[in-house]
Formats: sequence, structure tokens, C-alpha cells
Amino acid sequence: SAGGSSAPGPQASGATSASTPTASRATAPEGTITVFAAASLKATFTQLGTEFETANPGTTVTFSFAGSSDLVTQITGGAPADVFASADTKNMTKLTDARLVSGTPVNFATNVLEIATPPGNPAGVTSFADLANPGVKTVICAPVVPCGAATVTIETATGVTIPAVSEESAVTDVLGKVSSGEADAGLVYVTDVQGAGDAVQGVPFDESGTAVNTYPIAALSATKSAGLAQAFVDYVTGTEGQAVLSAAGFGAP
Amino acid sequence: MKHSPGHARVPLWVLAIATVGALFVVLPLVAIVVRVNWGQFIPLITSESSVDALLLSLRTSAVATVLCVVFGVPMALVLARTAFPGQRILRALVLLPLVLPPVVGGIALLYTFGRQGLLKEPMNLFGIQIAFSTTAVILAQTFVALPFLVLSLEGALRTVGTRYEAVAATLGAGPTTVLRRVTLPLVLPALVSGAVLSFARALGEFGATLTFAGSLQGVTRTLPLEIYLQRESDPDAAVALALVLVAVAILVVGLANQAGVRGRFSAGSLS
Amino acid sequence: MKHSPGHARVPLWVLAIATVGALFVVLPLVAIVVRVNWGQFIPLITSESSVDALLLSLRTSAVATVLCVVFGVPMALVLARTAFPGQRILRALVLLPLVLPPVVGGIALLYTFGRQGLLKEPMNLFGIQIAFSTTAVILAQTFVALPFLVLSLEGALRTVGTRYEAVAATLGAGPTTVLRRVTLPLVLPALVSGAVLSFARALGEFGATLTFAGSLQGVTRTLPLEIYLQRESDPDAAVALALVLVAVAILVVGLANQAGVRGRFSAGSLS
Amino acid sequence: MTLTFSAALPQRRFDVSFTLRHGETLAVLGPNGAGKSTLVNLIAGLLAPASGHAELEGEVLFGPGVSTPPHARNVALLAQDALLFPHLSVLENVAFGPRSSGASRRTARSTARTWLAEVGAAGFEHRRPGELSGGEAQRIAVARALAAEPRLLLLDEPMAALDVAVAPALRSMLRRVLAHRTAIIVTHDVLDAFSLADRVIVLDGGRIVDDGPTRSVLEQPRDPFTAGIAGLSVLHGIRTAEGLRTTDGDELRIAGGEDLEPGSACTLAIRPSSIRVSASRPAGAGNALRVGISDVEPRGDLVRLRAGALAADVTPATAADLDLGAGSTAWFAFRAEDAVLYSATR
Amino acid sequence: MTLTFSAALPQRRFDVSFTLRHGETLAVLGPNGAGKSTLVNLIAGLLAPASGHAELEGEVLFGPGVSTPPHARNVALLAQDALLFPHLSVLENVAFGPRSSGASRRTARSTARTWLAEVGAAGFEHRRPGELSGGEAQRIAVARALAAEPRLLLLDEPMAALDVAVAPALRSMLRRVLAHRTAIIVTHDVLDAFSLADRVIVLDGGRIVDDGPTRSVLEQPRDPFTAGIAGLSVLHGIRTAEGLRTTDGDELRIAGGEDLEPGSACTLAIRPSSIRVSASRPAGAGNALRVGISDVEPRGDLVRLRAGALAADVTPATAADLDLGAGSTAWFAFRAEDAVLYSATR
Ligand SMILES: Nc1ncnc2c1ncn2[C@@H]1O[C@H](COP(=O)(O)OP(=O)(O)OP(=O)(O)O)[C@@H](O)[C@H]1O
Ligand SMILES: Nc1ncnc2c1ncn2[C@@H]1O[C@H](COP(=O)(O)OP(=O)(O)OP(=O)(O)O)[C@@H](O)[C@H]1O
Ligand SMILES: [Mg+2]
Ligand SMILES: [Mg+2]
Repeated sequence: SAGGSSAPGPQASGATSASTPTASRATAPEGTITVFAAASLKATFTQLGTEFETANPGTTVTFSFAGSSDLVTQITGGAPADVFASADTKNMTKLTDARLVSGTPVNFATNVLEIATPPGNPAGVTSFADLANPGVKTVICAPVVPCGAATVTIETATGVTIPAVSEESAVTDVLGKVSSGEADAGLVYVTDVQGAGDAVQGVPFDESGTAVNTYPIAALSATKSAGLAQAFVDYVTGTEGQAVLSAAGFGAP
Repeated sequence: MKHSPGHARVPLWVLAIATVGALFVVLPLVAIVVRVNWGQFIPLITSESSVDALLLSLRTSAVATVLCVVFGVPMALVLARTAFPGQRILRALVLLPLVLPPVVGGIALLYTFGRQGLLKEPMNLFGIQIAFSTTAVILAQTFVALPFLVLSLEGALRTVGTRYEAVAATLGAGPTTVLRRVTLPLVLPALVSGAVLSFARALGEFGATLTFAGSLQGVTRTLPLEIYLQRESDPDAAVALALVLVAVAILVVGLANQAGVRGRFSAGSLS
Repeated sequence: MKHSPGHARVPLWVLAIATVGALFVVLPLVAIVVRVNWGQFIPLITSESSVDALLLSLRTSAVATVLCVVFGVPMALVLARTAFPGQRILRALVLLPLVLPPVVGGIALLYTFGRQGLLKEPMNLFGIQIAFSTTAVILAQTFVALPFLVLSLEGALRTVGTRYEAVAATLGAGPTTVLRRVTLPLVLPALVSGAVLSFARALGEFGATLTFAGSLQGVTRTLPLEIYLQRESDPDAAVALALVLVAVAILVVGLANQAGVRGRFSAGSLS
Repeated sequence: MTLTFSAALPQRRFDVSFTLRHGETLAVLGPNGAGKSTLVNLIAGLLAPASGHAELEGEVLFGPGVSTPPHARNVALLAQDALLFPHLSVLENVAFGPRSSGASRRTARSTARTWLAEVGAAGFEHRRPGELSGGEAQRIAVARALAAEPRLLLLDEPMAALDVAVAPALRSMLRRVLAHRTAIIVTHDVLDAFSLADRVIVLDGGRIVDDGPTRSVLEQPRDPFTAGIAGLSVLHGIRTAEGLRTTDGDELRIAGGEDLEPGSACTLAIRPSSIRVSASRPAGAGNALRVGISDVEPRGDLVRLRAGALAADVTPATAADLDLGAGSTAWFAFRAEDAVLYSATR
Repeated sequence: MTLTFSAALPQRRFDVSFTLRHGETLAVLGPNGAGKSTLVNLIAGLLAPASGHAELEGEVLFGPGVSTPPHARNVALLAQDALLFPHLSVLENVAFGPRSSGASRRTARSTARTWLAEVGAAGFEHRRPGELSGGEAQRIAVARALAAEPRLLLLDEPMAALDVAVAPALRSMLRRVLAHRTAIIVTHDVLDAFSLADRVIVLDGGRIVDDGPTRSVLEQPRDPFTAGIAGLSVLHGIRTAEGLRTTDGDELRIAGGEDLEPGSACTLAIRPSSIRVSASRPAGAGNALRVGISDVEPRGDLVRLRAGALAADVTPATAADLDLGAGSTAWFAFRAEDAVLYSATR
């Protein structure tokens, strides 16, 4: 798991440059940073963090994963974050508007929607249009959250209206309904389908290209390890980072 | 003692600590009130989705409270007035929904009453479909609120003791009569406050509903879910709605307290 | 009555309804147990992050329970034993954290103790930084758990009445002595069960912690947060951890029940 | 027999058997902790015996493996505490029994009003129990037990909290009521026994130590407790030709008791007012005992001197003249014809 | 004065003033609901008066705008209910007072043991209150109140639940203890008043109706309640040259009472045993009253006939001969020298 054995004490959460037991070897860049990342990035960023630490001995990267808007609330409230990776540009804009970002955010990945069905696809969903069938219990994201906004965009573009049985506030909740077999189909991101493994079955559809979601990342102005924070941002947007992301199903920015 | 002397009944240091404790609970409320965008308050809370959510919340919480009373009173009685092997374990199990993070509770309900759940076959047999319906909301709320009623009532039953019940029995009252005319009236204050607790918990229920029932305007999207959703796009609306939820809760609790106080009798006097 | 006759104390129909109620609470647990991937159970729950989360949860819940007792007992005493204008409103306010969806509670705490919060100036003065630390977790847990202790204790205090306190006062015991030697021992069972409730609620706390304290392994990521996070990538691990949480809760509640029963005395007998 | 009762409860060292005829009223006497309340609670079904068997009018109350629940026993119990239901008005408290046995609200209330009037509490109907004095509450509790119209009425010290102004009225009401009823009354008051009971049993340490018709038990008491509440002193000994040799070895001459076998165990009873007290051995051939005074108790116009099981009443003037106090010695004398001699076994 | 007391509580129609000297023991008598418990609760601080003022040894208990809390009053109250702390053992219950006034655990326990022995409950130390009989609990409660060593001891019917075997021992213990103490004892028992109290006040309807030294109040009672508990009958009337004209208009001849002004209000007291009962007007010049029998009460070897405020004791044989029952009429006669005449105002 991320962070290795470096459980930072309470003081480390307030001062990111404070040394930790594992950071005793004196090589630059060193220190500890905390990365606030959207929940959908958990698997890839955990892996990236470990690789980054190996590549830069003496550094520790800890993560806090949650919904993008939760993270924005926390950062605005003074949470000790050095880097923020958002699942959409809207939430990143909230931070830039609040002048909490140092420099300009960089887009590092994109994501598109895919239909998820329970294993075996019991309702026999094969296309986006199938979701308009009232016999198919479909769960989507609410329009106010990024994946829901994308869904609306596709609905508008295709003229298909989905009679959803539920409009969830997070991808996780859509996925949960599908993987438990409660719903016949759900609209989530490609990476979510891939990350869920055998629990769900993906049904790609052509119209997904009409709504591409962009992931921006930025170092934050409150950081006390600006160098290390920028190094991590560079790592994610660099070749190593992009390789890991694309293996997880993310598209190029 | 009805006419108790005017001097304070509690030591001063107790008052001091209690004040700190009360501040700890009250300040966050003040903080919310301060943040509300009062200029936009009325439009924010009267949007169609907000009103739908509030009405749904009130309706489902009321039904859930009734279910809690119907099932919780017998459960409390069994726990307080009978002795059987395994009773201690049962009491601990009844506490479960309190400790279960609501999301886990929702998963558990899904695994039980869902389409692929434990009760799949009997439910299919009767053609019962719970998922994504208002019934699911009520079940989730009942599940998390039931322990509140059971525990507050069980405590009261134990404290009241069985002396009055014994007297009633010697006067010829059967178990049901004793229950109706002696036991329940004696613990009425605790029953009322337990029901209020249950209602409040049902009103605030979020995680289990989200996981088990989904979130569709007018059907399953209760006020807490609406608040959570609004936060994404419109934090002002979320804060305003949170304040509405708080106001409703205070209203209900206040009314119930009044009823409880009226129904309360002096437990006896010294002479 | 200590030596009560063997016949059932509750009507049969009460038993029947109670059984249905108990099933409603117990079945979801069974459903979870059934779904656990037992082959992988031990590796799943002994991963470093899981152990960290469990230890953090136990530590913070214990401290939160202590805080609940320290502040909750005086609050319950003030509510039960004094009368002052506005008391009814205060009681309703104390209920607030019960009804507040935890996420809203977390926002309220952030608005109060956060960097931009209500108490920004006094806290800056003393250089106190609370948000996103373990302290924040404890505050969030105390906030949601406090009402449990206050309400169960207040009910017990009212039921016990003031007759014994009056006798103690005439024997020369000052308010503090009465409190320590009469009032608290008399309501000990309720205090223990209130503390257990608080501990359980603190252990299960999720929404407020997430919002107010964040989710940093070993610092603020408690077991419920870990479960929520694991669900995304590894549902098996989430279910296994949920079961651990349930087991810890049942253990604590069971032990406390035993202590409570030992400390409980018969409230009096008919003769 | 209306009631046959036999039960043991070793935790309280209780082991008692007796029977009661229809319409008979039994007084249960005995010192504190004798097991009187235990007895009535067993009959009422509030305590379960370790072993035993009881029947009321042919229906089993308890027995090996069976136990009729309290509400089906048709036995009403008025306990030492009034225990009025605090949430019901006085009227509703008294109407509780009739309501429980199926009477309509209207009927039950009118029954309740009748009984309230009987106990002289007609004005209290709408009060709450919390607003009554101790004695008022006890009177209501009596009415409540009576209103249940039980087959067997158990009264556990119903007069304990009643003042002398109320007790006679209540006692005469109870006498009227108990004449048609089977009842057991636990009491410390010999007057209750005399005026209400046909028969008396005396309990001590969980056993029956005396049993018989009221008059014979109280006028020819076998043990000091019964003698004490009957206002008598008793001496135990052996019948001699002239009278009695006490267990202390004193020889007494007593008139009467000719039917008693010489050498048999006998008891002598005497009233405290029949004993004359003097500082030295009185002249004359009367009975005289040298005693150590254990207690001096002023009683209005008299002073009661206690010397072990014996008591004597003297005027305060006499007490002062003799300079008697606890610890001093004196002579107690009485005439042969003032004492009653009877067999120590009934 | 050790205690000066004056308080009113209109909700209970209570309005009483009196004073008490140091070391004096006051008995409070009165019917149920008279306000006796109200009085002691006011002194103990468990009730607050609507108005009034009280001081104990110079320290204000309550007054306009002040009220000393109960624990600082140095007043111990033993209520009608024992109210032993259910969570403490008997020993810890009795040690509670000493502990509260700062004694060490050791000292408090040894004090407690002493008092337990005094009330004859030495063997109960480690029991829980739930395991005691009613009377046992009351004895422990007496010990607990005494162990608090209060300046003023309030006893609200401490003997109500005690049996006759225990009461004399406890009464003589109380007499020993109260001799050095200021105490107020509420009682229904004239014996308690005689043996424990220097002075008596009689309450009725929340007012003092009689007040004075024990003997004079009880031997020359002013009202029927006091007369009743003193075992006397009283008649009120106007002093005439020969004796008394009763309020009913009967003319009576009485010896004594020469100091009383003719025409002044007087009271006559007579013992029930001094009254002879007959079916027709008795011959001779004695006093005789025609009365309606209101109640017939068997009392052991005698039967008590009540006729309004008058009572007469006759043998059962006489009662049977006269065929007397409630509702019949009879003549009550007594000799001039058997009655006592005194002023109706003390
Ligand atoms: N709950 C109990 N547990 C154990 N022993 C008890 C309990 N209640 C009473 N006892 C004991 O049982 C014996 C009989 O008690 P019981 O109450 O029957 O006495 P009683 O004759 O009614 O006395 P009293 O005149 O004081 O009311 C006593 O020795 C008492 O200590
Ligand atoms: N809590 C109360 N509220 C209102 N009135 C009360 C309350 N308690 C008692 N009273 C009334 O006050 C009066 C005096 O009651 P108190 O208890 O002092 O009588 P008491 O002389 O002690 O009688 P007892 O001999 O029955 O104990 C009674 O009329 C009673 O009805
Ligand atoms: Mg008893
Ligand atoms: Mg009283």
C-alpha cells in the first residue's frame, strides 16, 4: 500500500517538510508530500507513489483519496495538501479561483464513459440505446457530478433519454449497484470498469467520445515542499506516469 | 419533591463543564448559520428538488419511526423482562446498526433484501421488489434507527423495576393488560424520547440509504442525499438545506419534549 | 423481585413481534458473513493499512468516549436536575448531532475549528491547528457520540428521581458528595450503557471524519474510511474489514454489558 | 378447605404449612423478618417457592412443576408499601382491578367510587398518588385491593401507616368485609387480630410457632412474642401440685389449671397491671420473684418496668419511691388468682 | 431557643410557628394529612416554604430570600420510608453520614458499627438493603440518621414498621439518645410521645391545634384526635356551678375544676373503662347520657362501644346481654369523681 511504513505523526501533517524516520538518508530532493487525489485515481496513484519513492530515495508520498469536491472543501478548509489531482476541471477551477494553486494546472489524463453490467450481462445490454428500455434498470450519476454531466452530454448528443432508477452522487455508488446485481446497467468511466475486475462486465459504446472528462493536476501554493511537489507533478505527467495511467485505461490528455 | 428549594441541585463545577460541553455542540450550529447566504435563502430552499426531498424525508422518517415503535417496544420488553440463554449476545447484535458505518449497513441490507440477496427466493416468490423504491429508504432508516428506541426503552424498563407490574398482576391484570395499563404508561417518557431519537436518526440517515436505496428525486432522494448532491454544484444551497434539516429536527424534538414533559409524572416524593 | 416465578413475564405476541424485529437486525449481519471471502480473510484484514486503521479507530474512539463521559455527565445532570429558561431548547440542540447528516456535521466542524472557521482568531492566538489531525478525528467522533451519552443518562436520572439524593443531603452530604456517592452509583448501569453507545457510535463514525479530518493513513483514516476506500478497488477487503468492525463492536458491547450487569443492583422488591 | 398451603424457601429459611377454611380470616403475627411478607408473596405468586404445593378453591396455585401466574390466582395483595400506580388518578387506581377483570369503564368507576367512600377517601378521586400523604395513600391502596373482589385477600400490614383517628373506621369496615371473605392479614397489632381474625398463626424464623383460634392464642400465649403483643407476661415451667416450678427454679402457687398433669410443661400468663413491685421480699404467702430490672418505660400515667420476659406497671410515684432504673433489682409479686396456667402445647 | 420555626405553604394549607429549646424533644401528633411530614420536610430543606423564617442554633435555615441547602443544615431526617441506598451495604449506608462530614473510612465504619449494634442490627452489616425485611430496613435507617450526629434530629414515624418485640428496645435506645439531643418526632403512637417527648404539638389541617408539655396535652386533651390517641373521651361545654353543660345541652355534675370560671369554655375527659353502659336510664343521681352507638369493636377480653366522641369498654357478656350493635341506643353513665374537668384553652 501507499506510504510504506512511514506513518507520519500529527506534526508531519502540519509541516510537510518535517523529517520522518525513513527520510534519514540525506539526498535531494527529499522529504514528505501529501497528495490529494480523486478517488478514481486510487489504484494508479498508489502505484505511482511507490515508483516515485523508489526513483527518489528519501522521499515519502502519502495520499488522501476522496471525491474531488470533498477534497476541494478540505483544501479550502486548510488541509495540509501539497498536490491536488482532480477528476474534472471544474473542481480545479474552484481552487485556482481561490488562489490556492501555484502555477497553472496541467491536464494529465482523460476518461470516457462505459456501460457496466453485472457479470454475464443478464439484461443483454449491447448499446447505449438499450438503456432507454424501461425494462433495463439503469443507474447513472446525478447531473451535478462530473460523470453525470458527461451522461447528460451523451444523452443530448444521441437523443436517447435514460429512465434511470437512481441518480447517484458518486461513481462508486453506481458501481456498487451494478456489481451487487441490483441494477442491470450503469454508466461509469472506463477506468472504473477496469479497476473493478471481475465484479462487473464492460460494454463500450461509440457515443462515449462525445463526453471526454479531463483530469488536471497542480502543486498547491500552501506547500512547504514546492520542489518535491512539482517533482511529483512532473512525474505524473512524464512518461513513467503516463504509462501507468494508460495501462489503467485512462486516455492521453 | 415537587416544590424543591430554589438552590442549585448540582455542584458549580458540574455547571461549568456542562457549559463547555454545550458550547462544543452549539458552536458548529452557529458556524453554519453564519455561513448561510441569507439573501438567497428562500429561493435556495424552495426549489422543487429541495421541497421534494424534505417531504420525502418527513414521510419516510415518520413511517420508520412507527416501525421502530412497533418492533422496538417488544424487543425492549423481551430484553428487559425475560432471561434466556444468548440474551447478552442478542443485545449486542441489536446495537449493531449503531456501530456499523452506514455504508456497510447499506451493503448488508443489499446483501439481504437485494435482488441477489439472502432473501432472494422468498421475495421472488411473493413478487416483492424493494430496490430503488421508497420502501428501501424506509427499511434503511428503520434499520439504523431501531437500536435507539430499543436501548432507551430497555434502560427505562430496568430502572422502573417490576414492583408495579407485580401489584397489577395481583389485581387480576393479565400480561397484556399489565403491559398496556402499567408498564407502558410508566415508561412513556422514555418511549417518547426513544421515538424522537429514532425519528431524528431516520431523518439524518444518509449512507445506508445511498447504498441500499439509490437516489432518485421524489422516490429515494431524501434531504441528506439532496444536501450531499447540492454540495457538488451549489454549496450555498447545501448549507441552506442543512439548516432546514436542523430546524425540522429541533422542531420535532421540541414538540416531543413538550409532550413528554406533560406525560411525565413525579416518580414519587420523600414523604 | 429476585426470585421471580418461572412463568413468562411478557405476553406471547410480544415475543413473536420481537423475534421478527431481531431477525430484521440480525439477517443483514448473516448476509455479510455469508459474503466474506473466507479463504482470503486473514491476509485481507492484516494488511498494514487495515491494521493501522483499526488501531487508529480504537485509540480515537476510546479518547472520544472519555471526552463524552467527561462532558456528557455534567450536561445530563444539568438537564435532569436543574430548571432554567431555555432548557428545552438546549436539550433539542444537544440532539442535533444525531439528526445532522454526518457530512453536514463535518462541514459545521470545519466552519468552527477549521483554518477559516469561527474560532480562527483564538486558535491562531494559541497556535492550535486541529483540522486534518488525529485531534480532528477525536473531535468529530465526540461531536456525533456525545448525544448518546447525554440522553441515555438524562433519562436514567429522571427515572431514579431525587429521593435518595434528598436523604443523602439531610445526612450532611454536599452536592459533590451526593453526586459521587449516590447519584452516579444509582445511574451506573445507564452510564455504562451510554458510554458503550458512545464508543460504538465513535467507532462507526464516517462522514464527519471524512469531511473534517480527511483520510490520511495512520493519522485520520479510521476503519470506516478504510472500508469506504477499499470498496472502490477491493470489495472483498471492504466486506472483511466491515466484519472486523462488527466483531470489535460486539466484543466491546458484550464486555460492557457484563460489567453493567455486575454493577446493577435490584431496584427494590415488593416487600 | 379453601386454601391449602405448604411451601419451603431455604434461602429465607422459610418452611410453613397450613390450611384455611372458606370465609375464615387468618391473622399472621410474628417479629420482623419472621417470614410474614414471604408467606403472602408466595401465595400471591410474586415469589416462587423452592418446593411445596398450594391450592385455592380446588385450583392449584403452585406445585411441583406448575405455577399459576399471579393474575390468574384471584388473590389480591395489599403490600406494606401502598405502591399506587403513579400515572393513574386515585379513582383509576381503584378501578384498576375491576377493569382488569373485564368490567366496563363506567361500572369499574362506580365500583371504585363505592370503595373509596368505604375507606373514607371519597374526596380524593382526582388526585395523583404523588399528592397524597402516607396514610392517605395506604387507605386508597386498601380500597384498590378490595375493589378487585378477590377470592382470597392478602393484607400485609394494611394499618401500619394509619393514624388512630382513621384506623378504627377502617378496621370496622374491614371487619364487615372480611366476614364474608377468606383473607389473610399480616399485622403487628393485637387489636387487628382480635377484631378481624378468626384464627391466628404466629411465625418466627420462618416456622409456625403457634397456631389456633384468636382468643386462645392471644390469651394463652406460648411464646414471648405473642405474649408481648397480647400485653401479657409469660413464664414457662413444670406443673407441680401447688402450681408451677419455673425454668429458673422458682416455686409458684397458682389457682386453677387442675386439668394439667403434674410434671407436664406449662405456661403461666399474667398482666403487668396485676404485679405489685417492692424493694424487699413482700410479707405474706403470695408468689414473689426477685428480678433484675432491664428497662424502665414511661407510659403516660404509668411506668412499665421490664425484667426479662416479665413486665409490671407501676405509678410514677412508686417508681420514684423505689428508685428503680435499668440494672437495679426488685421483687415482683402477684396473687395466685391473677395468673392463668395452661398447657405449653396447644 | 435552639430552633425557631415559622412557615406557610398555601398549596398544602400549612401555616405553623413554634420554637424548640436546646435538648428538648418535641412530639408532633395529628391525623393523616395534618401536615406532619410537611413540617419536617420544611425543616430538613426538602421543601421550600412560600414564606416564613427558621433558625437553628443561630443559623438561618430559611428566610425571605435565603435558604440554606439541606446538607449544610445539620439536620438529619428519617422519613416514613426507610430509603436505604440500594447500591450500598448496610454498613456503608450507616457510615454515609460520618463519611459525608469528613470522617475517615475507618472511623466512619466503626461509628457505623456502634450504631448498628445500638439498634440491634449488628449482624446485617454486609447485606444489601434489598435483602432486608421492612422492619429491618427501618431499624437500619434509624441507625443511619443517628450516625450523622445532627444538631437536630427529625424522625418521621420511625416506628411505623417496627414490631412490638423490637419497638420497646428501640424506644428505650431513642430515649437514651434523645435525652441529650434536640429532636422532633412525628408519631401516631401515644407511647412514643409519653416515653420520648418533653413537649407535644398537635397538628390538624396544617395548623397547630394544641401545644404543651406531653403530660398535660395528653391527659387534658383539647380535641378529639388527641383524646383518641390518649385513650380518653372528651366532651366540650360551658362551666356551670355543679359541673358542665355540654354542647348538646346535657347537664353533668363533676367533682373538681373549682378554679374554672362559671360560664367559661371547658373540656371534660373520661376513660372508656369508667363508663357503665345500660339499656335504660340508670337509677341514682350519677351522670347519664343517652347515646346512639356508632360502632362496636371487639378488643380481646373487652368490647369497645363508640358513640360519637364517647367510648365505653364493656365485657362481651354485657354487650351480648344489651344486644348492642351499630345504630342501637344506650345510656352511658359515669361517676362525678371519674371525670376530669379543665379549661378548653391551655
Ligand atoms: N430479597 C430477599 N433476599 C433474601 N432474603 C430476604 C429478602 N427479603 C427478605 N429476606 C429475608 O427473609 C426473611 C423474611 O423476610 P420477610 O420480609 O418475609 O419478613 P417479615 O416477617 O415480613 O418482616 P417485617 O415485619 O419486618 O415486614 C428475613 O430474614 C429477611 O432478611
Ligand atoms: N406533593 C404534594 N403535593 C400537593 N399536596 C400534597 C403533597 N404531599 C402532601 N400533600 C397534601 O398536604 C397535606 C399534608 O400532607 P403531609 O404529608 O404533611 O401529611 P402527614 O401529616 O404527614 O400525614 P400522614 O400521617 O398520612 O403521613 C395533605 O393534605 C396532603 O394531601
Ligand atoms: Mg414484611
Ligand atoms: Mg407523613
